Amino acid sequence: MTPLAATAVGKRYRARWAVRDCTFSVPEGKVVALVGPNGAGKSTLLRMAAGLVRPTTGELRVFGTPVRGRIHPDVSFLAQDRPLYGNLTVREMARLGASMNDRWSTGRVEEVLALQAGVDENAEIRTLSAGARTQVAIALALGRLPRLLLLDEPLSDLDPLARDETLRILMAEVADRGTTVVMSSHLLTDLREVCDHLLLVDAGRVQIEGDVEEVLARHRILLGPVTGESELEGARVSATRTQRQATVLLRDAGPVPPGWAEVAPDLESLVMGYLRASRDRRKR
Amino acid sequence: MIWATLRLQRLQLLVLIGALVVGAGVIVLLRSNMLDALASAQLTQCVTTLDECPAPDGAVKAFVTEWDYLFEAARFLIIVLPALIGVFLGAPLFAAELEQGTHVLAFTQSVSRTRWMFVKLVVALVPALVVLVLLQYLVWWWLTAAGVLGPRLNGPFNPFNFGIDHVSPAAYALVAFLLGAFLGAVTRRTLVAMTAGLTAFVALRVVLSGVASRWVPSERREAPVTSDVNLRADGGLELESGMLDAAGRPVPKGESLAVIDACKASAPEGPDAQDVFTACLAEKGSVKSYLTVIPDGSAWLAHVYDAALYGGLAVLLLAGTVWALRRQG
Amino acid sequence: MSTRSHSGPALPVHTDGVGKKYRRGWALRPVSLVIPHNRVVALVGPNGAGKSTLMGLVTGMSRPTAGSITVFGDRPTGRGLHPAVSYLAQQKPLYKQLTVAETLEFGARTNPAWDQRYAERLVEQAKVPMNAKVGTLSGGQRTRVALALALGKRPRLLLLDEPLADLDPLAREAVLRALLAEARTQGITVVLSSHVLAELEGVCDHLVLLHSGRIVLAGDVNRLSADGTPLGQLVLHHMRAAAQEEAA
Amino acid sequence: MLADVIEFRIDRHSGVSTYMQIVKQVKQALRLGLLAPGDRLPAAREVVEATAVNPNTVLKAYRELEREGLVEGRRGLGTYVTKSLSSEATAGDDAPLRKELARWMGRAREGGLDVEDVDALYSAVRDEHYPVEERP
Repeated sequence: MTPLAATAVGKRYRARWAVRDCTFSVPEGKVVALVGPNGAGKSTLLRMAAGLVRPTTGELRVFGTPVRGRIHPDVSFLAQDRPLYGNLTVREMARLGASMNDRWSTGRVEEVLALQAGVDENAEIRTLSAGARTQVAIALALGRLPRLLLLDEPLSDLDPLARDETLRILMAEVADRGTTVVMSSHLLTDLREVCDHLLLVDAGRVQIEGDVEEVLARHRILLGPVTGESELEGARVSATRTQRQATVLLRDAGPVPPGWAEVAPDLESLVMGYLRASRDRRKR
Repeated sequence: MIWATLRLQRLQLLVLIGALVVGAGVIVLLRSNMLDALASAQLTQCVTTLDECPAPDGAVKAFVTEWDYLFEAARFLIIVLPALIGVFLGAPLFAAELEQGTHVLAFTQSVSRTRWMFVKLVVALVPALVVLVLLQYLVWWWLTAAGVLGPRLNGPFNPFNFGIDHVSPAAYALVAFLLGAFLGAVTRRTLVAMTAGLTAFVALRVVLSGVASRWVPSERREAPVTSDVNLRADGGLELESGMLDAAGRPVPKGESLAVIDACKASAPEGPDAQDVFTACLAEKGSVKSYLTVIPDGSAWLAHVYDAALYGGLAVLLLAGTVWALRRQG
Repeated sequence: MSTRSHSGPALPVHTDGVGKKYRRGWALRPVSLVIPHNRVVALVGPNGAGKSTLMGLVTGMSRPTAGSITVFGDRPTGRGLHPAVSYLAQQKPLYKQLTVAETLEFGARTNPAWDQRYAERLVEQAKVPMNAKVGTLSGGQRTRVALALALGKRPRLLLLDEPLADLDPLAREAVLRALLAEARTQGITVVLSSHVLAELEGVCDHLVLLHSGRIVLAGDVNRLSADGTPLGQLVLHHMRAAAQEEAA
Repeated sequence: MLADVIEFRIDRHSGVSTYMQIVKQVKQALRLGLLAPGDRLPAAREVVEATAVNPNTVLKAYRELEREGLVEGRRGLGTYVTKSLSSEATAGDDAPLRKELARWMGRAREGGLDVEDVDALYSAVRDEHYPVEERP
């Protein structure tokens, strides 16, 4: 059963479309990187999948069930502003999670909290740093024993150690329980090792979707003289130029013309290429 | 879910319990002090009726001067409690969650939105209502002990007495609470919901005051103008009074005033002045005087209608709150 | 190096056993630290390591419990920022209802030394419209305006607390590039705190790594990673070691 | 413990995909005789704990190795090495070719060459003897 599938999903806020005609499906057991510039519609997509926002058009399905105004029992959602009750202690917050869920593993929450060095279970939530709040929120999300984990910018306010810790916890979750993870992030370097599926959105639309290795294999970065750019075959995604040299990101590139060097892109340079393209489109 | 809500409402619950303990203690103490004061001023028998009061001159007046403001304070407490429940329990109930975004946390757990909402409403409202009703009972118990020396003298239809009796305070509290909750769910701002809720509730109370008694059947008391029976409301609610002509039709007010003036002017001075006056009235067509009144025994019915009116409003507000919360994302 | 700095102009930051203690304990243990001229300094460490405390001591917003600190030879006072220092807090506080031009005007009126043309140029470079309200700008644009405001007073030391935290990768790149260009051409020392180590690579040439109020690592980046270890890996390694040491 | 036979080191800056790095490191260990038939490769969960990489990537690398006939996945037990790539020429610290190379390195170091010099020399000579076009 596909953990998450969207068919022609759109969301309009007054005059502006936050998400438009998005169609994609997330394969089971994958770790999906949801990337795109600020305002691309990543959060809206995740909130729609969590049943918090109703699509204006189209439909989202979670494990085959259409999402209609409430979260699917097998889904956990980490919201970007990490909503927690400030006047509760971490321990009480965990108890609250247990009290609000039919299926809940106190053991799992304890286990995750124990792995997080910076979180004191007796501290009140409001005294915690932003990073520690995120860690508590992740522990609570895992307490629901989800089969699909939706994470909105899970790494953004974590320090490097906590980021490493958190990614380990998430990857262990994938290894142990086969959980599907969809996470939005701006930290492309951290996504590289953990994500095997890419969902790149811009201006509310899906730009590329697919297995990371396959997507990377379809793209090439070519470096060569500015004057020879017309010789390149393939779909040009974006290019940066100095006075003499051009660096071009191509999809489905043809043979490399003489005088050009070919580099295989990594996730970061690929995404950056697409983001640049979107920025240029918007300017025009 | 229940634990969660109880934990999140802990402060409010503690304040309610504190208010109950303090309020109850004060009232019990005041009542016993009052009984002592009545006894020492030989006023104990005057509580049921002032007509056969053995107390020395001025004792009643002294007692009333000393205790009146305390009675007023007690009535005031029961009158404003519903508004306080609305402002401090109802308004922040959803507004604070929406303001801080914690509703997202609740909406992404396995409890349904509707269940979450109802549990929150019930956990916040029921203890508040219990405290209100207990305090209301204690105040009633105290004021009843003062009898006609206290505010009971004015009868159950006095707006302040009416507001603290029977199911009315509970009905007002229900509406104030749901009004706050609804406005909170709509505006998503605690402060706005508190102030708007309070304003709307006060306006509602003013506009709806006395509406319920219109539906309670009234009775007409009549007496010939010549008899010396004095028509009295006797604690009931006086709706209308005036003169009737020989056919039993009410004499229009203006006409009746003119007749009274004319008869007063023509009546001679002397011991039979009253007889001459009434005879003059009868002669000029005002045969009987009448009084339309809702008897004080029907006050309970007025309270039931009042509660039904506010109950209907509460249902509407509840539906509105459900709608507003389902809309939130 | 240190001999030359003693004879040359006063160092941007020089601390002599400076420390800060709160009731809970040392937020920054007594430390001697030098930040040389014309460097882009990465200030890294986990949450609560003492980064903000150190910045607070440099700006004079908090007073040291022990030791002394000098900023360009002067002791920071509680009365205000050193005229040669600019500080940009993490939240990038700006008035949302002001336009960009009004924001710069605000800068001109609140700073004794103000280079209006320079500030305007920085805003123009960022392609931020002058008459737009700050509240309507994107995160990246807002950061550029905040940066223009910070640079408009022509500081010689610029302190930036997590300036990139809420930006998308493109905006991060643009902000860093602009920052670096100004630091190089204007001869400004920049102290940059960040959790994102990867992006500091190739940008910072000096590193200060804090952990639990202690300096774990400080110095020239080229010297610290002489064997070619990437900065991010180096920092993570030392952080992990410090965390393990603390746990043990 | 069998899992301690090999530990993967993921270089985040190499530009080589994670799964290729794992494949290469296993092969290298097989060549050098560090892994022998019957050894169990670490479970995906163990690799995740050590390196924080995606477990799917580890499994993908193992599948690739299985496809090449080097390892075998046994349901519920783990992945086991089935074939050795080591020969007398490569395995062990006292393999003759290795000894010869070690002597050469020693001389290079004495001669004042740094790592980059050695790498450049090595790859130049390697490409001479194993032309790029002929490699699989």
